[in-house]
Amino acid sequence: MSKKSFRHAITEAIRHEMERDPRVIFFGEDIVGGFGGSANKRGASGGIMGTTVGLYEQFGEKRIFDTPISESAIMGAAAGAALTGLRPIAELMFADFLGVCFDQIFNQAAKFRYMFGGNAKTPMVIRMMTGAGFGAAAQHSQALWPIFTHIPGLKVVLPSNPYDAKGLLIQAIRDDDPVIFMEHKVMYDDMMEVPDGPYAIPFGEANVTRAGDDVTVVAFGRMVQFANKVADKLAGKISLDVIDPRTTSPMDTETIIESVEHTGRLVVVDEAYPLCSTASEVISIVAEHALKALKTAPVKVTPPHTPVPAAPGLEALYVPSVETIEKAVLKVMAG
Amino acid sequence: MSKKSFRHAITEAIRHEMERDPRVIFFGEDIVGGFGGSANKRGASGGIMGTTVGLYEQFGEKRIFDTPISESAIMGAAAGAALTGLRPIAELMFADFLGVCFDQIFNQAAKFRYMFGGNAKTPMVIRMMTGAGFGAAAQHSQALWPIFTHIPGLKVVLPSNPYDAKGLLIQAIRDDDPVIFMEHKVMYDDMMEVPDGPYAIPFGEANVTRAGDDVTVVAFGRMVQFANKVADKLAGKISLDVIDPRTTSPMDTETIIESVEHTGRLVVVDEAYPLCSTASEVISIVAEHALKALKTAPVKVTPPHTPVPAAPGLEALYVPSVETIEKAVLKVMAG
Amino acid sequence: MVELSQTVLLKAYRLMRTIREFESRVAVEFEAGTVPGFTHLYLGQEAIATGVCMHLTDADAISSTHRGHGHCIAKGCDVKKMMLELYCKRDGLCKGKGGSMHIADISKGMLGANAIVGAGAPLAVGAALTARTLGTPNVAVAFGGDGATNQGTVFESMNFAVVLRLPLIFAVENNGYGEHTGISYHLGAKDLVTRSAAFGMPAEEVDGTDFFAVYEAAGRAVARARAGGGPSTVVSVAARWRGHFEGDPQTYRDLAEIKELRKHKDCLKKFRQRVIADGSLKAEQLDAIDAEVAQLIDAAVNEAKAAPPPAPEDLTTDVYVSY
Amino acid sequence: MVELSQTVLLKAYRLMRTIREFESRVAVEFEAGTVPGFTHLYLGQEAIATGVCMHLTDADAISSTHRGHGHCIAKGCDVKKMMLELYCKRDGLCKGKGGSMHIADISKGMLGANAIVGAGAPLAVGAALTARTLGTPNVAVAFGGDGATNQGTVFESMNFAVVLRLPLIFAVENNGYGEHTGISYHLGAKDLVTRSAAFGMPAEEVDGTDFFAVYEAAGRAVARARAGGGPSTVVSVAARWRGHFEGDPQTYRDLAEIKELRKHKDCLKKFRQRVIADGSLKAEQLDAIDAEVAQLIDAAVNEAKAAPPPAPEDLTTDVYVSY
Ligand SMILES: Cc1ncc(C[n+]2csc(CCOP(=O)(O)OP(=O)(O)O)c2C)c(N)n1
Ligand SMILES: Cc1ncc(C[n+]2csc(CCOP(=O)(O)OP(=O)(O)O)c2C)c(N)n1
Ligand SMILES: [Mg+2]
Ligand SMILES: [Mg+2]
Repeated sequence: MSKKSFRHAITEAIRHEMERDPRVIFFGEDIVGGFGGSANKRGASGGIMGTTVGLYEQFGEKRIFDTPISESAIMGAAAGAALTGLRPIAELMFADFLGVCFDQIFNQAAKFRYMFGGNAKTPMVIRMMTGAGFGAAAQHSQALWPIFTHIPGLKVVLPSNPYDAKGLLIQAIRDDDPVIFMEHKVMYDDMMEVPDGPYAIPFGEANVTRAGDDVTVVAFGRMVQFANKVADKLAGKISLDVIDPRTTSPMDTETIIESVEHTGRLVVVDEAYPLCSTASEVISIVAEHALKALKTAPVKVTPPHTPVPAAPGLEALYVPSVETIEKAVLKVMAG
Repeated sequence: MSKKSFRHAITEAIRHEMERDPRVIFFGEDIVGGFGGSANKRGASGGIMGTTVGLYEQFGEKRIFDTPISESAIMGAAAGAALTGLRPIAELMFADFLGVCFDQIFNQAAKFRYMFGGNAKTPMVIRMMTGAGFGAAAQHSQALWPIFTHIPGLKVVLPSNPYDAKGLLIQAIRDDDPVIFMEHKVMYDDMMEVPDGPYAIPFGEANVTRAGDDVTVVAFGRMVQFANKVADKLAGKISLDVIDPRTTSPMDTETIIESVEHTGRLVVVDEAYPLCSTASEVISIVAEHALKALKTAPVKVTPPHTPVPAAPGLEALYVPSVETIEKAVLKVMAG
Repeated sequence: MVELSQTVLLKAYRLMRTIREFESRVAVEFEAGTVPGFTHLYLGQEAIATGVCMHLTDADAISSTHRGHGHCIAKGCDVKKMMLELYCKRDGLCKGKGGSMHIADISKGMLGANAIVGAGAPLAVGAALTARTLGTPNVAVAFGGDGATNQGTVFESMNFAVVLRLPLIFAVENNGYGEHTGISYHLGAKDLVTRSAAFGMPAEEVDGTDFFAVYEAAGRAVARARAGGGPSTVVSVAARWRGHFEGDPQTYRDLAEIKELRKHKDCLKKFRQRVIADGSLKAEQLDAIDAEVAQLIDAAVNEAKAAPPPAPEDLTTDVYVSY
Repeated sequence: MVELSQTVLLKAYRLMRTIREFESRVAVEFEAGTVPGFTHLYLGQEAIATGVCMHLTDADAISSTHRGHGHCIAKGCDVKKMMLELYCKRDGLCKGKGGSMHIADISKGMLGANAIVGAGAPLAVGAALTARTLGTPNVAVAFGGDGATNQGTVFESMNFAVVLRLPLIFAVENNGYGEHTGISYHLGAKDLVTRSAAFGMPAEEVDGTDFFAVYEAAGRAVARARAGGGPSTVVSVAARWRGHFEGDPQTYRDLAEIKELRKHKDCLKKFRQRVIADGSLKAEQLDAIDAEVAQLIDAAVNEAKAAPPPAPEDLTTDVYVSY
């Protein structure tokens, strides 16, 4: 056990599983670096965000390699390899790039098992960076997990801290279904105590990060950190039950419903676009299954229905914040 | 005014607008037919579903033409043409094909206006077939409108009858924003009185297809027909207020909220996958804005979280039906 | 040209005849309304799937297309279970959930018909990657039509396979049309071979109605791949005897063309003439196969018609391994 | 070789110098932390955008890439408004909502930098389609990198443009790398010209650090397109002087390479030497431009730093024309 960054937690998860299972391979664009470069040094970079440093040296280019900029081929290669016995990890550098390869994910990998009558499995993980906060603007800052969550056949993971990142990624690699693993780009430097050995965190089990009685706050990914801050800030005045579902598919609806039955109030915090979203899904679940428990109308804290702006000032307004979450909490208390 | 099929209504809308505005062009795969064929007869087919018969003969190949099987190029060509002064209609034969061209739709066309600070417009329509009912299985039967609805910058239209199809498609072509126009494949033969001349139905204005007092039923696209049947069947016993939003983005939340405030009960019927869906969105809107009005928990009638099965028997169970809608209505009345 | 053994020749004929009979019967049954869904027949292209797949074992993988029945049969899928699947019955290859456009049998290395044009190529890249990773001598074949070659996924797969030197064969079937559109329109390049070769791999074109031509070219490509020589493309030129899908009136086509095809471009006729002429097989041997296959298909259809559909609870199973 | 007028030569030099100065200053300011977001500089490739865009009018359109500042400048975008946009200020070309990776000016025919690799090509197809439809003599240019040529969208666009005989030029910039990956690895083909030509269009390769070579090749391609001769590809070979983005430590690269580039592959140096040597321009003329440009960029940066950011209410405007 030692303090590790989110980045390092990711690397360790991949390393453990590649050590454990020779069928695990890993490929994507620039995850190794130096293929074809003038320094003639494969392994030169270890990923745009440094999440894969050292893996090439350990596992060699049969098991970890770079690819051309051809995301459909990458995702299809992962799906085809998974169908035929490997357990690939494929990197889609930014979630925003799903548009050039979505078919291989949602019509192929996600549907094989069903279309083939259960006579196939597709154990693969697609890692990708998500989220706003770096001023990377409309095509490099999106959340997009509602789109993956919408698709039957996919599992969707949103870690909110280094400990969860490691345990959930190990579970993702061991899982027999296609898993979308989404890493918030602003969190890579987050530090936390993380065990040195491998451990798996099961999917569909929410983490209650703050226990409380007055308001249920369901928050996703990076938003869990903000929700926790609000809980700490309001402690003594208003008591928040902060729920981090950790996976949006499967979603731990039970924990959410139980909490709302206890608190009677709900705030949902999500960085994704607001319409047909994970935030809407949570509110809908609660309305269907715990309507009578709701003392006041639930409140959604999400960005507006707009693309992500480039200007840092606008971006800061765009993403939910401690302030907007606190306001929502006060509103459901008052309402 | 005369009885016209949904198919014919679509053709007329395109014809009117191509007559009215020389900047309207139309292209896609096999919408004309016969390009390169041994019959040497361009205009031979008029589309896989016959929605474009006669248009080639009238407008010629500068304004309507077939393309290679290259959906990214098709959608990008439409977006680029729209940016530079045309008003293209592009056909994506089946909504299910969005996976090979989604980037051009969601990252390009949808975002230009915002990314370019309002100094651009992208007036284009993407027509596509949707829905189950033909035994076309998992990759040719999907609804997918929640995905488009999720994306800021797109407008999404789901006509439920021939009259609306014509008026909404005319509006779509005249509209200055990118519009996703989704035609349910089972409805092409539906007949209805449709005016001969052009008329536009504004977006974001729901149609109340049955007025009632006991239960609000919000239904999308083809599901409106089923909801109407249930309303007629229960008439005299339970009075349904059936709402057809007609566009899911923008969504006429006002009409929905007013109705629920009147009835106190809500059933949402949608053919799309259930998670992060239009059905969840409607329930979420009502829970946020009319919680106190709800006498009983709202009920969602959607397919299960599974791909669309091939077997006709399973497909019939998969899609919401008059029976499952009726059951939901009885449930909210009892609950 | 290599001499082929009687066993090989008889197998080739049986496969082609089985595809012919299977598809001809599906055409009849589809028109009679007994087969649900959409279906695209392989009639006229039998020699291609056969000539390619006869080089493969169950450990080799193929990815297929919307026009996949022929690939299934050639790859060794059980014909009765295939028919059950076309009828969407519970005991079909995919429990009736896949149907004609998703028929698959992973145990036979058949990774599925595919209703998305061009989607099979990346999947075959993946299967070839499995072979490379595990160090097996296996290869993968990506079947695809002339129309599909204009899909970005196919181009990406070609470059990708060359870069990684994967044991992969692009088996392109040029049947002259993608739906209602002829190749003389949809292809900007001089031809498919030149364009494929420009991606950096060997490519050749053969008569796709001549089993021997396909067999030999595919043999070269498969041998090269197994030997670590990387990917190649084999373009087989044939023609579609039917409409794009069953029910297509083919208004875009000169229908006299099809009569000519059946007369002069019938792979079975050509095969029969040649093997009888050169004395490698006797007419009676072929006739016997014809009779057996006819019976097999008839039995398959009868069984499929009588078989039970999936149970209602099957609707929600097989989405995930666990959830 | 055509003689170029003084006006043309001076314009070319000014554009290249403006790009050089703009990007060099952005590098400095980025390191100082005053520029927000990600940014990718065009240093080393100035002659390419310039050589191509000097054949274009405002009515012609270009689509660009993540490395788009050079294209903007060459296409005539206002440099001060560009700098304001890089600083994400309210009066920037895109009101500060686009930033470096989405900078655009439709009125100048600049259809936007683009943060999705390969996404610009289909958009240029669209602009060329507009020209064809309206019967104007306009052309479109799709700028794109060597890495981008492996993206399916680019291949699709090439075939599409040939099929429709569109007035389109694929201006491929081979700077040797896609991010951390060299072209000797990512390209399976012999070279980019062969592969592009195989799509059915004229293609040629030129030295992208030689303005004259680019200018002439692009001139042929543009003239062909305007005359109805359809699309073509011009591959310009240059090299990236900086990391992929600012802040990239370039561990994958021999950094001595860059020194060599600056010495021997500097398009400005080469241009200056040549025009002075052959007597077409005088050193003082060029020096004067250098001074003016330096002043312009300095003023642009100062203005940009001082300018107001977008207002909070700008967050939700410009999503739709109407909603
Ligand atoms: C991505 C995608 N685009 C379009 C279609 C519709 N479609 C189905 S088959 C087909 C033609 C395919 O032509 P080709 O590859 O030549 O195969 P063939 O039908 O001739 O066997 C088309 C356009 C599809 N299924 N998927
Ligand atoms: C679809 C997509 N894939 C990957 C990326 C990440 N990415 C940004 S630039 C780049 C390299 C592009 O290389 P090239 O086309 O040669 O352009 P250059 O950077 O050399 O100008 C990559 C992989 C992206 N932005 N979009
Ligand atoms: Mg074909
Ligand atoms: Mg490059």
